Amino acid sequence: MARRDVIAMILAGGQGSRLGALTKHLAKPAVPFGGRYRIIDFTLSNCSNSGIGTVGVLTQYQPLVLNTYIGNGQPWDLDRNDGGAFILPPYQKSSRSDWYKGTANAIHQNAEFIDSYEPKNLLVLSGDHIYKMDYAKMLRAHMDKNADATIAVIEVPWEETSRFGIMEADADGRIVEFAEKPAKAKSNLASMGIYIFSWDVLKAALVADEADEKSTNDFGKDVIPRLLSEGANLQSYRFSGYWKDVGTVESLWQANMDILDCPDDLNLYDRSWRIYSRNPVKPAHYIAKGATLQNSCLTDGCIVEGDVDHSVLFHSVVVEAGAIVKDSVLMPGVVIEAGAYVKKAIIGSNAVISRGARIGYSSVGSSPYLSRICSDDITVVERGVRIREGAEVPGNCMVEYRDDIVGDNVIERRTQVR
Amino acid sequence: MARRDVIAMILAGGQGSRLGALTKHLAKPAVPFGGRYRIIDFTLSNCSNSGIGTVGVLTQYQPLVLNTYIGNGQPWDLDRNDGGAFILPPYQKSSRSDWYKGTANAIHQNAEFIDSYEPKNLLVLSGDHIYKMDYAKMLRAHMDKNADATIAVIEVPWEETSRFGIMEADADGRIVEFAEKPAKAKSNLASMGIYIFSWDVLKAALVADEADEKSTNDFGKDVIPRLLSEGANLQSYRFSGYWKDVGTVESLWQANMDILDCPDDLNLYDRSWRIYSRNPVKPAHYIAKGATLQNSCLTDGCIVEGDVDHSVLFHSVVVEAGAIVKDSVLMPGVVIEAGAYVKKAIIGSNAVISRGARIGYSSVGSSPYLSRICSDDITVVERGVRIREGAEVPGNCMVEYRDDIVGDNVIERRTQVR
Amino acid sequence: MFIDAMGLILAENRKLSLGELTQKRALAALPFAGRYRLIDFMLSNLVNSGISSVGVVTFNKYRSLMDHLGSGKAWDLSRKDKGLFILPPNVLSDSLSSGGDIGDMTAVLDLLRTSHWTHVILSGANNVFTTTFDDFYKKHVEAGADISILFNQDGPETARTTTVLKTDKGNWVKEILIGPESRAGAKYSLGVIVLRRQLLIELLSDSIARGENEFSMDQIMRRHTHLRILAYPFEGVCLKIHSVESYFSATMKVLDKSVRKSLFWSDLPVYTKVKDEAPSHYCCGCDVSNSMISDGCRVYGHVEDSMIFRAVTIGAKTSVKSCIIMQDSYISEGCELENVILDKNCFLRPGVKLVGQAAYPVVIGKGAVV
Amino acid sequence: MFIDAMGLILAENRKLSLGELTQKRALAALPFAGRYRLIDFMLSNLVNSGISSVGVVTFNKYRSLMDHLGSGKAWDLSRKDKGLFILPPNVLSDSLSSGGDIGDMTAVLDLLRTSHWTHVILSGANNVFTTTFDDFYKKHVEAGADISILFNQDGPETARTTTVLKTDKGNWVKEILIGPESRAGAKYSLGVIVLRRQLLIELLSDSIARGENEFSMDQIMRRHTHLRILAYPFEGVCLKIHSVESYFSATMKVLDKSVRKSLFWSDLPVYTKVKDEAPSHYCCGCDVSNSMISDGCRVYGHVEDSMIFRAVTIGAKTSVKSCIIMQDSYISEGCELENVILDKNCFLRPGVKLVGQAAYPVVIGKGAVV
Repeated sequence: MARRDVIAMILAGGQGSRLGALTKHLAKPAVPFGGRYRIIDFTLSNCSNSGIGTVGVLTQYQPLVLNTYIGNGQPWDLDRNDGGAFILPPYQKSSRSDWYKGTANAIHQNAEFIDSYEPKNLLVLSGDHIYKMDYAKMLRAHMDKNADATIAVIEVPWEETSRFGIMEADADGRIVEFAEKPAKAKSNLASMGIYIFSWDVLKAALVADEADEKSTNDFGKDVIPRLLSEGANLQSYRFSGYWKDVGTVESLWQANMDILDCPDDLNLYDRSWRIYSRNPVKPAHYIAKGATLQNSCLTDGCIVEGDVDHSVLFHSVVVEAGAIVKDSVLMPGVVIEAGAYVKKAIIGSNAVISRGARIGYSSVGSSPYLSRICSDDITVVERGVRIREGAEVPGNCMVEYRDDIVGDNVIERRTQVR
Repeated sequence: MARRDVIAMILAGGQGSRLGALTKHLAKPAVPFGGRYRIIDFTLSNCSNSGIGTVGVLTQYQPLVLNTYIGNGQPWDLDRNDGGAFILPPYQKSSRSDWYKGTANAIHQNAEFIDSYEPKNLLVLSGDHIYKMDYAKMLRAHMDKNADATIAVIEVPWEETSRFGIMEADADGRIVEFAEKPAKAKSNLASMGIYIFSWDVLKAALVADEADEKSTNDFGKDVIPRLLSEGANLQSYRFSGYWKDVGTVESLWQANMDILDCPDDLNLYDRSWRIYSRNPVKPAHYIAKGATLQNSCLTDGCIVEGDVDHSVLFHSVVVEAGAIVKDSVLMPGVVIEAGAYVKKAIIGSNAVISRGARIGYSSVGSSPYLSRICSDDITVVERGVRIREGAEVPGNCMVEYRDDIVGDNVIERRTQVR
Repeated sequence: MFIDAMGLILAENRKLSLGELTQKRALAALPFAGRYRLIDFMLSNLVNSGISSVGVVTFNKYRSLMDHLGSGKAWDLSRKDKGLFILPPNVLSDSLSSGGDIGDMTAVLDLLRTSHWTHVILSGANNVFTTTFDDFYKKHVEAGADISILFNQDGPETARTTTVLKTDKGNWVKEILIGPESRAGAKYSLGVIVLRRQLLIELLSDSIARGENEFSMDQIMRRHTHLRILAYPFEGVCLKIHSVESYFSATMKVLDKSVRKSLFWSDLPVYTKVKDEAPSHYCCGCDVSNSMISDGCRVYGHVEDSMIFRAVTIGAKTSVKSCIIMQDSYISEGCELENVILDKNCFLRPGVKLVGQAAYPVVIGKGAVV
Repeated sequence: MFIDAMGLILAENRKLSLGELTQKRALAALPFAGRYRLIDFMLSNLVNSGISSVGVVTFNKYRSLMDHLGSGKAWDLSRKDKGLFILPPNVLSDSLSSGGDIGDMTAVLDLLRTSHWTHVILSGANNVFTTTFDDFYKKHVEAGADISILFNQDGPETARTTTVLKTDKGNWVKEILIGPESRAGAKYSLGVIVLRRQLLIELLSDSIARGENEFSMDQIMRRHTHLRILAYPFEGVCLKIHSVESYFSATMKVLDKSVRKSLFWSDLPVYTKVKDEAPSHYCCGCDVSNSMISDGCRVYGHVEDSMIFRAVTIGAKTSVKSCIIMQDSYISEGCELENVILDKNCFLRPGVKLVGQAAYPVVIGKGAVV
């Protein structure tokens, strides 16, 4: 792909508050996922594999981890001389300084950056979706149809249409109507939040959008309806395959479990479309005598002496002898001590579950950590806490460290997170 | 040097308002300097040549140019796997969001970033000095003396001491007194704004400094006096050689002219201590028949048909036949049209001086563009403006584009800047 | 627009010798136009066409190329799984013997077989021009040709190694002639072809099976007469380098405004290795006319109609006229040079006089002290 | 702390052969411990000591090394002017002949002469240990030795190629013995030395002048008896690889907790090339015990006391016991393997049975289909 055909901008600014403690210290796209990835790896790898060499990552909330993670872009082959990966936070201009408002405002504030690459088209992506997609094909469709904007759509079950932006398209795929989270949908084609705009068209639309005081400066709510009402050529691009927004605890857990089923349309072993990531160099994992492992994913540096069933283990996880881990996600460096029991949980990095503690032991039970963010009996433990010996945490808990945990019977103390 | 010995933080946040139009669109460290560099190249190259592999650049004002310029750090050999060059703007934390206040606050806000590299020492640098210095030697001195902080100092003329932070040191180099811009100095050793701190010591001092409501959170004004009053082991490190703060129009012009004298202690031809930079790939420059060149610097892509004397030409500058350029700095892409006359001027990128125009033709004259920022008959032209045919601009002018230039008899219009 | 192709550059050409200039370096590594090497132009053309995977085929002079190309970073070809592949001879496991030409071809075949691109753009490195292959590629695909080949009608002075294409009116190639006598209105191949990767694999395998040890697409195409070969005209400026004389005259042509413009001032950058030299310094008393001068030079003397590479010193009271002075050379005071090609890193003592003719320039080898 | 030294790694060792395992690859490129190659350990030791410039000396099997090392990025040695230098044989301009050993040495000399480091840390690549050279270097400088050499007292079983140091009480070397019979309390050289760059240049030049064609520091040190040679003890775990048997037993030792800890879980990372494999998948019905398994594997069967490299498939109802299975190998259903070394990219058909002995493991060469 020639350099000026398209550059990509990834919206990674959301606070991800529906992930609770998991996004307390990092932006949602930086949340670990699937054993050796972070969520944004999928979008970045899609860009790289699609031949897109310039990628801006728009972020303003807790960008530190994301910033150091993306670094020079090398793991995704995005360490380019003319282009590459850029973290784009808000900044002070000579006249004013603003944090990003809506998604469209974030792009607008970076118009000068985009202009400096003189792209014909702009690909706008979300940083918190799990999927594999060839954007080059979508761009080809966009150009073949001479579109002003092309929106990727996916069929969703009719009963879920009210959760999405729904497109109605004519026989040629041209979008004739758009409804954001409609009560009664006319179509079951949902926007995936993946847009290709002709940059000139978008730039003009953003200027108009900024001038509109009533606008919330959002692509789905404001910019797309505006273009549609102006009669712009908006095309839909049908995608079929695995695609998941991992914005909630439940969807994040479910997407991790999906990995264990090795779905054909999210094949991580396919060498022609690798999902890249940046990982510390650790030795091969070690499985001790007496350990059992069933239907689980492991990565480098793990040490397993206990029983692991239907779980995803990130690098450097330790499961001691006699510990039992089921239906869980253990992020990097988690230690499950001897005799502990962990079920249907997402355990944050470097957390320690002490001897004999039980996490998610039951779907009912009382706990000060019960949380509305958690559902379906999933329990979340914040990174870097040590759970007390013998502590019991039922399902649907969000175990978060507070400054005052004196006398707490679940959290013992904070561990060091690197 | 081992990775954890030291990491560097470059303070590049200043608005550089004393450079007027030159910093309207970019941060001061990104201002072009010396024919093929930007100001920050000297500090970045010093880091790289000193063996320092992790460099944070603290910036919040117009970081776009700086951000794309530094990119993956490759030109300075700072595209490292574990470390490298990072642009560090302010960001939103989960509880609060602040722009940087003083220099010390900028470091404080990035303590987590620094901690993630676990450095023993922190090198704090300024992004707007022109000099060549081996920080490894300074670090060695710092460690040999078991110092809490080491401050690089340089002898300045006694009559200029009131412009600097002045150190008084004992016979062993230990600092016994510090005075910020003293009316009557006890020493002529000025702080160069280059500090090595033991990171543990600095971290504690920053916490105390943040707690102090009266503090301006500045290294020179607050942190160093605090450490001194607490009896910390502060050492001075003597530097001798070329060193210039290019914070004003006059000093920037002078430093460019200094380059033409090829000073021994700022030898740009020394291959053992190269000053690196990122430059577009342009062909060799072309000197036409009939051109004259005297005591001048040229870089790639220039085309000279006229007369150039004692001037610094950046890449892709065009001097047409019959044009005369004297004692001037022409930034990238400047065009001096036939018959134009330019003297003692700094012309911003892509500006065009039309036929017959005269810039700096006289040290007296009236002009709406006369500016207090300019002195010593130096004239500055903002990047990307086209000066009218035959226009006359006397010395000490700052020719800046305003939105309303109808009827202006100096600026014709804006050109495109890439 | 979307070129589904990889590039393959033949860095050496045994039919062409530039004497001392190519004795220790591949033809593709020959310095040209102040700061480039010949291969920079073809590499940039490929990269500017959106191609991200390029193999460079060498025989035995690969050191100079490896030094220049490195990891391919300067051309943005330093990639994880694709990027730049330098294909030096296959030295077999326990012996240093053989290697040789069939070795070269098998390395090329390995690369071709493990690639996933549909097409290959195959080229030499001795023609200098700046373009993208978008239209060429598009026309090839649309016309349904087996092979398409770039040509122009600007013939070189000597005909020995020239490939001439005889075509019908639709530019379909009917005959391929090598070094013919009659050349009125001839279509000269620029040695750049596009074809399906699979077809190239077949043609190469066939050549290997026949025991051929040379990589000559001309020969291959002449044998396979059933192939539909399309000639595609190249309209821009193209400098052809096949001898010391043509190298010298091509360099002098670069000083011409229209040639400079066509090669360097289009929208397409010509990439090359960055050297981080300081700006060039024109000292008091220097006198320069109609010359191109690269970074890092110090000029005290007189330079006229010349091409000066990086980090060259031209001493005071020295006259350099119609010369090519390569990187890192030092010319002392009081020298007189005319029609000279000075290779890299030469040192001329004070007062040296060297005068050649335009058709027979004096060539001084790399590192010489005169 | 501040090590003013460059590294030099001898990637091949003609005295050591591991049969088929090193037939087409340099000893330094031998896969080890699941995801590494031998050279990774020494490279990481140098990099972790703060050294930013390393030359790797090869004779003729440089392809495998070049593929693995690339631009040196994985070890953060991809630098502009320094970084990683692979020194393949100097193939001379117009002939493929010779090159050979003296060629190697001249390439090394060129590198040494253009470097600016005061010292050189010179090493082989057949010993596996994790350390920094800070103390070793410091002691060398403080003691004012001409050469310092690392040793331990853990002797290899076979003595043929072993270098034994006879020292005085101050650890000053009095005699260097190669493969002696009597070895009680012997100090075995680990083949890692530090010396001034200038001294190395002198010693090498001297060897070349004598027409020697081998790079043997042992020999050189024995000749120059006036040199003050200091022996410095290495205290940590060191695995020595000099035969197929010792390679096999060293691998089995890695499964031991204390060895794993010493090699991999200190503060010092062991760097290697990143492959971007997916996580390993342990399927229902698998059964794994006392084994190390790398990324990208799919395990359906039984694995015991084994070392499994990246992207290996272990089929259902297959038993793998005390084996080394290298990258990309596929073991079908119902196989039985014991004491086997399977090189890269092998394919085992269903039901294959291969059984060796610990002292005589079965070795299946790269890419075999069994």
